[in-house]
Amino acid sequence: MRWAVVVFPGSNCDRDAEQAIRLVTGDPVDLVWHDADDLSGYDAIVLPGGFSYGDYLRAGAIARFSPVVRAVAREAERGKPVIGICNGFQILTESGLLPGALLPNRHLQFRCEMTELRVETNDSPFTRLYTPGEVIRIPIAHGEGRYHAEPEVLEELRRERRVAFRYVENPNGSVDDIAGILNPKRNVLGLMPHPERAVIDWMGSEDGIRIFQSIHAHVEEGLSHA
Amino acid sequence: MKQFDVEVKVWLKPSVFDPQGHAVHGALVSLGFQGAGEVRIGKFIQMTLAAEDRQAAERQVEDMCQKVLANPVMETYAFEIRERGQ
Amino acid sequence: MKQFDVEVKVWLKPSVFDPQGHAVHGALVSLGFQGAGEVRIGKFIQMTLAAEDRQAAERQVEDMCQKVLANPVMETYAFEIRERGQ
Amino acid sequence: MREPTPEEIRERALYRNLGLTDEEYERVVEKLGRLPNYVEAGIFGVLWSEHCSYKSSKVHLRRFPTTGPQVLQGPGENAGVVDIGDGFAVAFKMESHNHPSAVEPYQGAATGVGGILRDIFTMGARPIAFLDSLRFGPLDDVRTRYLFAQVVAGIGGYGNCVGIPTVGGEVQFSPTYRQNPLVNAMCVGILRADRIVRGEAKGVGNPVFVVGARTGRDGIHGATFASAEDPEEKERSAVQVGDPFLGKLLMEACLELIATGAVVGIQDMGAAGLTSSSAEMASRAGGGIELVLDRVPVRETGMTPYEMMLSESQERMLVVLERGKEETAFSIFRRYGLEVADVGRVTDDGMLRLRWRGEVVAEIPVRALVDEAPVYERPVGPPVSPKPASIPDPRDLAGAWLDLMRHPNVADKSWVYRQYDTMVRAQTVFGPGMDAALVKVPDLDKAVAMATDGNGRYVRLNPKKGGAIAVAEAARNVAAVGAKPLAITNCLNFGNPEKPAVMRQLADAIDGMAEACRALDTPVVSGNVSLYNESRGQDIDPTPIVGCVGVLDGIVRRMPSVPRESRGLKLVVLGREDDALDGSLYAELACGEPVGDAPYLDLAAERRLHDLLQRIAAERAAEAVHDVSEGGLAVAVAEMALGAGCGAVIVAPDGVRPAGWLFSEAQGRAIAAVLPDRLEALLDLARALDVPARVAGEFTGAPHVEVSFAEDRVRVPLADLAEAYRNAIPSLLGQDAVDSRATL
Ligand SMILES: Nc1ncnc2c1ncn2[C@@H]1O[C@H](COP(=O)(O)OP(=O)(O)O)[C@@H](O)[C@H]1O
Ligand SMILES: [Mg+2]
Repeated sequence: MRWAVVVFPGSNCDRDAEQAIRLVTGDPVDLVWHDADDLSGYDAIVLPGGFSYGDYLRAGAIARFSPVVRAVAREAERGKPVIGICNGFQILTESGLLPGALLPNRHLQFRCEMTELRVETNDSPFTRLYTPGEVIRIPIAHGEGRYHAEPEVLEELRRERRVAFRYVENPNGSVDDIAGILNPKRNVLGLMPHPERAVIDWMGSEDGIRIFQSIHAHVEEGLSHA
Repeated sequence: MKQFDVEVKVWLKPSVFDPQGHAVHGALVSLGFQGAGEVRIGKFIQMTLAAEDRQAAERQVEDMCQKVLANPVMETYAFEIRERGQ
Repeated sequence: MKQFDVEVKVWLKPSVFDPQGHAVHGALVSLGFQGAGEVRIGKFIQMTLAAEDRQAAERQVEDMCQKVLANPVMETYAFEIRERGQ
Repeated sequence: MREPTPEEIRERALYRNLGLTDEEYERVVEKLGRLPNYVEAGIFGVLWSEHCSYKSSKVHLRRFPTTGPQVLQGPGENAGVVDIGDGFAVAFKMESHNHPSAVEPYQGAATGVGGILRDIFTMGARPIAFLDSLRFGPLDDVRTRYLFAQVVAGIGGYGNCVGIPTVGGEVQFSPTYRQNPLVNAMCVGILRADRIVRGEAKGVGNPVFVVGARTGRDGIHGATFASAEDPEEKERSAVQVGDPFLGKLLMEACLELIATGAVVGIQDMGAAGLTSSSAEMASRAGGGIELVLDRVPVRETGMTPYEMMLSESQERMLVVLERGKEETAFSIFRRYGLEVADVGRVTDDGMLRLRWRGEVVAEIPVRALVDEAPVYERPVGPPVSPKPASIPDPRDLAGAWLDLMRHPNVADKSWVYRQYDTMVRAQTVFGPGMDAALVKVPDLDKAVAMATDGNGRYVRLNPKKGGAIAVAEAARNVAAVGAKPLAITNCLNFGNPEKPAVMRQLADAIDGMAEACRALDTPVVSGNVSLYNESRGQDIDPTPIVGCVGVLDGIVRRMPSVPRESRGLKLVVLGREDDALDGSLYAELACGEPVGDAPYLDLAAERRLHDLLQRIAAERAAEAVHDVSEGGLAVAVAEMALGAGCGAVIVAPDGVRPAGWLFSEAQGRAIAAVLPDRLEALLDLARALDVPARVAGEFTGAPHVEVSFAEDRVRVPLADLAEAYRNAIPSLLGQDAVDSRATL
């Protein structure tokens, strides 16, 4: 399989994601510039962390107009796994591929620290190698990570078990402790914490590995069935 | 083409918690401004715009707000347009 | 005590560079809003205020702007005050 | 508005407003052989300023050792470069942004970070880390809390956005910095040892480009034009605003361009913008440069040559390209959406020549501007000899211990660094919280270690020893994580150099630092001087800050400051056992002001300790090592115990004064936590390297830390230590009135 890591002007975890994927899966990874309008050659797409367009106005507000976001939407529609990490999650909500919005942290500060997450579902291409209820350690680094959605949307997320991860201790005021959510087809995941920063012992946690392994297993299975 | 001065205000919907407003309210009260009630903080955007006429300008600004300047999931907006030299 | 609705606009002094406005301008133009000129982004603050009378309210808001709402090193401000129910 | 004529400048002494003294002005006239016009006088004014010319410190800086087999580039370039083996090198430098941060703390700190970042990537190095060294007044003051919160937010605001982790630094609080906070930022980058790029305008006829942000009127000194009646003056602001987004694009584009080999020379437009970048680049190449100012992209209308030359608008670079490679550069800059303008040529006539509207508006020999800038041997006052002090014992040892733990200099700094992205780039092995930071070199089993240190109290009490301690402590922190200290950068923050007493502090501190650099084999490869840190005639305590960089070969050899599994580990004191309280924080708290000499220092013993610490790491002879610094052994042990979440018992040697043994800040010491079955190995190493080592105690399961003396015992619950240490800074900051402006 082949991965695309999309690079927006101001992305800064693009190479981190690339390194992590290579390390964990050994798969080929391309860094794809934001003006690309065709991602059909890729099996999985990563929107990495960073400050696209400086996060000016609102995080992700400008990036979502990049040509590549239309291409991402197309591949998502076709069922390919798309994961938005941190700024990538913000771009996914701004562009409507995921519901809700990410607002400035309740305490108004940027926060970078290790957090504990509860895996809420393993019914997704991203979480199949975790056990539901399992607590994992993945760091966060964001200033605008407070997930917000209207009550009907939240109700739907809960009903359809589309909350993928919850914070054990809420670091930013997210509604319902939400750290990551899935789209209705479960092939688009947005999450604020950074799994690419938890893939080797000296990083202090290796719990992010299984996200990339899960995607890899999911895609390879699909490819061998096809 | 006519020149317009545009002012856009964007603020959070009432249902969305505004921690900035909350913090500023606390600050004001602790500084002795006892009368300060709820504070909400939004954005104030100034822009110049060249457009055919007032109607075209309004249409464009409306469009900008919908697409870029505000996020309807959590925000509302209002704007004023003034023609230059009038 | 009377109740007032206060709206404060705070913006960067003209000589101060506004990277945010600059980036938003670029985005607007690339989205096809060719007529958009300089964009400046400031703050818009809404507040309720209880004060003796209009004059007291004005004095207090002026004071708030100086102390908390604006940063006089880089910003200027303007405000409007409306009495409730009028 | 009309610019003054050359004659008016002379007759009305307008050059004084431009920063030139009467003598300096006469010297300009002599060098030019005529009267300078307004632009020329302005250019001399900024380039001959203390900030750009180092005219007061230069004669003293020459005493720093700057060479060694590891040094690939010493002082004089945008940053120093040191070999770390396997074909790689690190570029690093520290810079102050004290005055801008005092005026507008968020932007002052942010632009400081942006500026030092550009100094690193212009060397062709990819930035891998920031460190920040901060000084403020006590936090009981609302303005100080505002400055502190905003500076931290500004550092994070810039660093987080450009995607370089902030992995270390320090913050200290003392009344001496109340009116004059210090904000020193350090950046470290990595490059191939054979690919160093220099800031030289070489190759006659090569084109010169301005890249990045447009030039505005930001930061122009010229109080000259400012008439008080001018209504626009109110709307003017000297504050420069950073644009980290643009800074990030500029970094990526420049690194990409440098990799093509098209760049002849490149320099950031820092202080004095276009003026210093063009003159310094021409000077390094021994040639000249000609600029056509009409082609400089401007942000505002009606800008004059004077304004363009002196503007300090951020995020701009001056680039000299090899002729014929223009298209390569343009296509890279276009892709990043960056503006680029061809503004001139490299010449061979040794002149800085500016054209505007078809006329030559300035023509100055580059040598006169840079190489022949004034150098002052300012009067140096008599040496001060430290006064012996009598320092009282505390009534309650446990209480004194807790007071130190909650002193903001000692207390947990995570309130600060959790606002920094410490892990972006995914190479951070040790972030803040350890003795030194460790950042991995991508694709190699190697990491760069870095730490900053400096203590104004020590330098005030004994400038020479204090200066040496700054170097020793920074290098010790690097050695404590197992790395080999290689070289240092520094920022010399001092008061008014026109006062002989201040010059004495500067001269002596430099001597002390130089001596330590020699003893520890860590030459100075870059640095920065910030003078006139004074307010209402009151100078700050002399505060040299040292940033040390080292290398660790083999990630498995990394030595943490806190063990993972602590129960049963032995605690070994490495280095001299001391009970003198000279210069200690305890003494300052007990006496109300810094007293006595600076703490004990023996550079030869220090060197042996550093060697030992590296050996301990290499042979895994300990599970953790923590250096002893402010607050003494008591604080060091408590920090390890808190980090491990585990109590400890310690026995002091016979015959020591308890408060002295607990709180002495004697240098050259560390505590090791050792597995019982590795104890002999560790003691053997210490013996072999002639470092005193004593097994002083162990981690226990008990919920307290206990120290026993011959006739006394002190026991403090872990919970109390934790409360004092962890809540001190957050509780002082709280939800503050003016703080909340930081949130707007
Ligand atoms: N301003 C800061 N920025 C980043 N890290 C900091 C800052 N201040 C302190 N730290 C980190 O906190 C830890 C403790 O700092 P300090 O008390 O100065 O350590 P030491 O006494 O060992 O030199 C170090 O790891 C340091 O890097
Ligand atoms: Mg330190």
